[in-house]
Amino acid sequence: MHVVYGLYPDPDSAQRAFDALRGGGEASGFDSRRIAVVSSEPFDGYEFFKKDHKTAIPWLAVLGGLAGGIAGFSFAAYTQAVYPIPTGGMPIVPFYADGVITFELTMLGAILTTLVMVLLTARLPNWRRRLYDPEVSDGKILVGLIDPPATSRAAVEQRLLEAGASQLKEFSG
Amino acid sequence: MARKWGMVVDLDRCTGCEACVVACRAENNVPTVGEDQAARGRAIHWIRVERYWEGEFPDVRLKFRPILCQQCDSAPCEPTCPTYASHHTSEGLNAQIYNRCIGTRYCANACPYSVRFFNFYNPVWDKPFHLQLNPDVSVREVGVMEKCTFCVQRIQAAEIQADAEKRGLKDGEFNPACVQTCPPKAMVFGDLNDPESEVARLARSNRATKLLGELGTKPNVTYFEAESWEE
Amino acid sequence: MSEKTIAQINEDLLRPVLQTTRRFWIAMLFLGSIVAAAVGAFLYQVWNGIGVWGINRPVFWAFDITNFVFWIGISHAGTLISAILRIANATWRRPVTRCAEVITVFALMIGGIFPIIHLGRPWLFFWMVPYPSERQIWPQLRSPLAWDFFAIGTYLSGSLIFLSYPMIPDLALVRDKVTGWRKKLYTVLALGWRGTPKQWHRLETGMHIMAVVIIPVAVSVHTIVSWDFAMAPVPMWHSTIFGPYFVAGAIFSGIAGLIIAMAFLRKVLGLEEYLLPIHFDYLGKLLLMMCLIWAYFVFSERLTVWYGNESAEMAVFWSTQRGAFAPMFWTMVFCNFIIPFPLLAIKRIRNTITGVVIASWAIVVGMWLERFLIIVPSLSHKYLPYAFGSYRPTWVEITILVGSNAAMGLLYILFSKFVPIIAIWELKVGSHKPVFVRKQVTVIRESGGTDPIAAEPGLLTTDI
Amino acid sequence: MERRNFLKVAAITGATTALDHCGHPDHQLIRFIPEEDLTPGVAEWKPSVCTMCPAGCGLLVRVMEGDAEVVRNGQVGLMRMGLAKKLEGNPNHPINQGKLCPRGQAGLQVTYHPDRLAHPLKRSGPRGSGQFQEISWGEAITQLVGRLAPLRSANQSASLAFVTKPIRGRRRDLMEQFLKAFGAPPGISFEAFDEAVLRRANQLSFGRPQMPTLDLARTNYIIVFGADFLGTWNSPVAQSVGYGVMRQGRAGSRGKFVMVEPRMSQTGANADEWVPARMGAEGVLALGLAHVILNQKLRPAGDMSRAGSLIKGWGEGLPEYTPQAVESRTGIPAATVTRLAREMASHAPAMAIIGGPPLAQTNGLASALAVNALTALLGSVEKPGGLLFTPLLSSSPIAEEGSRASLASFAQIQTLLEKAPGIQALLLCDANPVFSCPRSAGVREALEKIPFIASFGNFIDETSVLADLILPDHSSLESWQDNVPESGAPEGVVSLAPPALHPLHTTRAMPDVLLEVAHQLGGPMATALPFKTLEDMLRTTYGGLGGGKKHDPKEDAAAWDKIKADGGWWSAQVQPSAPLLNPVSHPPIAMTEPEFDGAEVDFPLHFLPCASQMLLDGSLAHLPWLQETPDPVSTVMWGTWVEINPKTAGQKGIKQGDVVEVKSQHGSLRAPALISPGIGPGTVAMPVGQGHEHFGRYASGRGANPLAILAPMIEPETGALAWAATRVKISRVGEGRLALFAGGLRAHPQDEGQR
Repeated sequence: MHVVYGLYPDPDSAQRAFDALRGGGEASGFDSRRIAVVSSEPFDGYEFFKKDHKTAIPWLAVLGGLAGGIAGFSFAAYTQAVYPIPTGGMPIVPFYADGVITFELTMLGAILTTLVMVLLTARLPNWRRRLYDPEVSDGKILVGLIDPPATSRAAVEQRLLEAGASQLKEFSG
Repeated sequence: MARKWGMVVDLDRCTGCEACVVACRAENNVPTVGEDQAARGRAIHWIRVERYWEGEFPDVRLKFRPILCQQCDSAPCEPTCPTYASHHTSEGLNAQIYNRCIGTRYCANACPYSVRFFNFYNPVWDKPFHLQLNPDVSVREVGVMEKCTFCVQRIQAAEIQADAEKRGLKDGEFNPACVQTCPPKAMVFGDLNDPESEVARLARSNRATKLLGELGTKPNVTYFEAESWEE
Repeated sequence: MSEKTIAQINEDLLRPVLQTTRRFWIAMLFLGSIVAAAVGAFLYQVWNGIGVWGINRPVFWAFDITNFVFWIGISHAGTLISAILRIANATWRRPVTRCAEVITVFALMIGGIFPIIHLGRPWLFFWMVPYPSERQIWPQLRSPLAWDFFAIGTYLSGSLIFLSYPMIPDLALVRDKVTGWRKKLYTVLALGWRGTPKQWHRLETGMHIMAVVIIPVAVSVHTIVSWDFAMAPVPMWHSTIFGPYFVAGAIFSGIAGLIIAMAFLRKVLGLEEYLLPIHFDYLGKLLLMMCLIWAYFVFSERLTVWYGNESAEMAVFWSTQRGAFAPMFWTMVFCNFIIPFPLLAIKRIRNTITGVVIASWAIVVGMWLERFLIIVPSLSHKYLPYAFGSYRPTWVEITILVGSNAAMGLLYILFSKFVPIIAIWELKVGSHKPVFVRKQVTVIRESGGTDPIAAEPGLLTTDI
Repeated sequence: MERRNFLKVAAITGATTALDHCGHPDHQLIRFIPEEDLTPGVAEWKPSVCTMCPAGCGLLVRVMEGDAEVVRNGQVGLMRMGLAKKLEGNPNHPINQGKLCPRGQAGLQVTYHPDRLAHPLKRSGPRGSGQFQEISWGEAITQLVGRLAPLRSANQSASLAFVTKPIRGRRRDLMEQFLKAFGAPPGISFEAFDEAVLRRANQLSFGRPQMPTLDLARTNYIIVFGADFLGTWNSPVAQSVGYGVMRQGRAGSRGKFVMVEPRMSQTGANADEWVPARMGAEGVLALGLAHVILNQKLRPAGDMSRAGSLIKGWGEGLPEYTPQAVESRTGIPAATVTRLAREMASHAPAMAIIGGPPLAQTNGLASALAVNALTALLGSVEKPGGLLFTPLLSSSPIAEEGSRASLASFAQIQTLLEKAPGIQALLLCDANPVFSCPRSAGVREALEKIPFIASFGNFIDETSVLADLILPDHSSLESWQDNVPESGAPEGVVSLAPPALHPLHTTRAMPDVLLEVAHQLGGPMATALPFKTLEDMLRTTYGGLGGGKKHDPKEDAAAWDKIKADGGWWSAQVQPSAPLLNPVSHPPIAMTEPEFDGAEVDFPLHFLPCASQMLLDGSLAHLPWLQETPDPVSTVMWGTWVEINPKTAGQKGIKQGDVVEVKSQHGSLRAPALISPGIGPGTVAMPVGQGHEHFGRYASGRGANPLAILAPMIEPETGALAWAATRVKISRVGEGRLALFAGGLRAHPQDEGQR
């Protein structure tokens, strides 16, 4: 993968760069999936940050919760039922008591599902070298184009510079 | 029908002599803890004779009440134990599996009768006292809870004997140590599920009361309150 | 505030992580030795038997379970508070959340240790864990102690995740700022975080779900702790009010603990410009509310018991009102209500950090007493007066109590040494959002010119 | 606890038999050939006789096989032998009917006591230092003979004295025959709480110098003056069994029990009515009751019984004992006196018995005679539901027994002390006068002067620590036992049993040692005591019992085996061997006021030492089971206490557990205070039993001994120690500690708050 990118001091310039890459002007624009953005904080409210926000994680969490709950109850009830110990007339499988276990495992299920799903979808952990620039951590916002076509290379670079990048950098790997 | 062991204690007969207390100690390898520990409230008596004062001198009365594990049907101690060390047997006893006990002491807190005792240290028998230890009863280690068993070792011995002789148990064929020794015969032990047994007969009497019965523990020990003299 | 540039924020908040002072080592040594002493005391107890404690028949629980309940209570500071604030999207929470969540995790760890060390045979604690044992040992799931195991397990794992999620970007930040072995360490810890919109978005979604889930868990945890008592037919334990009563008490002591921790960090790490009086003011308001709720619960509990006039319960009741435990009881009322209420109710005092911190200290002490007074008087006055007893702690129990507090300090300082104790990225977000600043100004208007906040630098000069 | 114990217990825990210790030296020990063959794991129940008190209850000993560390001819090793696991009452025995008291239950601990003497000892340090060295039995007996022979040759045989705890039956007779043959005066039977006064009174009133048997099972009304008959007095187990029947054993007729005593005892706690009379005034109350009955003709006054005739003014209807007079002398309301008199007269069979404190007064005999007269008036002597007298078998000469019995321990000890300078040799058997006599009597000082003291006891106590030679006896379970109980059953009884166990230690039965000594002394002694062992002696005495009239050896052998198997012999056919003794003529006695030592102004409080339910008179203080069993009334464990009325305590500023000093004219002691509503403001009570200097690890240096500070007051006619006739004063010393088992005092806790 090859990326040409600029570092922008503030969200507005980053937005300009994003718009510039997406199109307008004479050259046809690029699909937002080909535009790379890296920032040191979330910029909700800026369009360049609105990429891939669709996710089913909340629903998965609910499913995970249900699974955990069912597991919890059957775990408690089953072990009590298969090895019944005399209780002097009290229920062998106590509904309310097992309810406590059920509740806790429901929540645990939801929590763990969320954890796993988030990490998976956010591609974490992943220690391989990928598009990043240490200056990001000083507040700079990275906006760049993935695999710029040789034909319009110059135009892309110019637009990025116009948007307000001090200089352009390249990343390949 | 499975047996259900129970006891009736007639407080009108009880003289508070505490023969039961020593007999229990002798039968069940209950350790002595010494003065210092006793003063710290760590003495172990599976059965004790409670005494309560009423009135002031000279119009003063003193009441005795032997208290041992009430072997409750719905025993508060049982569900509290996280390891099933305290559990219910098929013959209605609140049993304690010493080897399973990890010493949360929760059961002792839950017991309204305070009849569960804890080994705060390892018990010691100065030689040769250990020669007297009853081989039918295991000695309890530090950190485990112990309690009255209705002399379950005697129950089992009698049952095995009866089975070997292909017969049922006779009522009063055997007794726990406390009942066996009680001089005024204040205690009666037997199978509550056998309507013919003396204990079952007495438990039906109109003198029968349960200690702290209002807590819903359904004790299998029944008390006959002391009576007063009328001409 | 946002007149501070990103670079400044980085610099201020990374300082504690990057440079190690002599004060740090002294604190480590001091707290470390206390913790070591406590561990020693515990080993002494294991070797000799739990008889080296002051517990006896009938008072089978005392300091051990008091500490357990107390620390679990403290743990309700963090995750619960920060979750609520996240959902309410109270932006002033930003500098507060992490120090709060850290308290939760460590308090839970410390609290969770007590049920183990209080065992008569601690080396067998794992018998409470459901695992396939060839000896067919299996936990009794009707036992509230087994519930504790599940509840605390869930809450601890939840809180750990809740704490470590939002740490990732900051770890990445540290990664970029350090060199050498630290570089390697933080590279691993940062999990290769970059900061793409997707990662940011998933992070925030995750946090929202977690916030929703963790709140009922937190509530359930302390409810179940209260059920350790409420499930046993012991005078004044067997009560339906215990669940909410304990949860309220937990949050109460939790916030107090959080305030103390924040004040401590503010001084020690020089975070005066990040942990502002306004934060103490808001938390103070929360604390005030909890103070009233707590008083309400205590009153209604006592009133119902007194009205019920059930003989066994009255024995406990009177022992706390005018009996052996009365001095402790009234000290508790003093610490939990009479001192903090005015301090927190009077705005002028609430707005001084000192005032709020004094109230918090009183509350932490008072709440420990409250737990003790729930456990010991009841156990020493059970149904049969013949079996009444009393309790006096030994040096072993006291050492372990002190040690648990030292352990908290130790872990807290260590944490702030390795991770920025204030969520840097959240702060940066805040520094752009004018909302935050407007709030400030309104506060200033309400409180008038003489308001101490007005005197605070960096506030009047905010860009609107 | 140090590691060794940890291992030990860990091992015990795992093992079924308590004896395989991992890594314990036991494993290096050699194993002896067993002396008996037992089936492993199977319990055998062997008969025996309880010797914890003289009541003579029958025992069954649960014997199971186990490994014991023993010494056999100088070699330490492991022996698989029968070990006693549990004691239970012998169900067929007429005295205890299968039941046992706490002290009897604890009898086991005597045999396996760590401080029990395992072999003969001779003194190696200065007297009383407690330094002894082990010697062989041969040497021990040679030494004893070596000391005794010269006395006879120098016909100083009268200078031999023998002091024992009260023992009955053949052991006793053997001892007496030994002394007679030797030419020494009869032995001294010593106990702290002896019943000489009552025996004397019964001899005078009923012609029976014997403790009474109470037919509680059939009585409808019993008034008890001081006698702790459900705890420690007379034959407690037999009496408790009867009491149970009196309470609930008979449909519809629940007997009434009235207790007259100054301090609430365990027995008093069971009374339907508790009457605290002034100390020493019990006799007056009895006569007051008699007055009402006589004057209101509630009983056929016709027969002027011997018992009555002993009381001055009985014939005239006791004019001085009107209820009002009684009220002023006893503190009991006149109305109560009248009511009680009516009740007991109208609820025949009714009886009055006396024992304990009332007899321990200077007017004790008079009080006893008064109560006897009352019982006689109620017509309950030797009648169902009244006082019975156990027929004593001809084999034990009642006259001798009786006359001896009514000699008071204290009187005998005092005569001994007077003669002490002349005494050359003293033999001891489990008697502990140094502990049990007031310090003012100077027993220890006197004994120390005696040139030679030998003790047969199997523990070192305050008296035997003075011994030069110790020849430890078997424990009661290890030797032949016989006892002809003086009371407790309506029928004639012999408790008799062979050894239930093989000896654990290198000990020998005292009777066998005496016989051996007699043989070695030779001459008339050998002929007077022809038997080889106690067993021979028992067999010749009891062998015939239950056999046919004409002594056919086979029948006798069978009968003997039966006796050994049953643990004794008893039969309702046995008639009182000696008929009522010819009345001992005695002038009528006037009920005198009791005298007390110490002026009321300086010593305002009566001092009441009382027998301890667990430790009795202190002779059982060495048993940890009894030490740790809470006293039924005070619930104190492992200690002494001073029982004080809340009022008195309040005046002195004494709180529960504070150490108080109790001071009499003859000494002082310190003990923690127990505030009790069960005692009057004018009295303080203390349990006897603690305060041992030498009595094994569990008793030594524990608590205080109230007997030590008593005044040497005596009941003049019998010379019995009036142990309840001392006045004291108390003062607070400082903080103290009581090991109480009970938390609360009263049943309803809510009161405490609402006051």
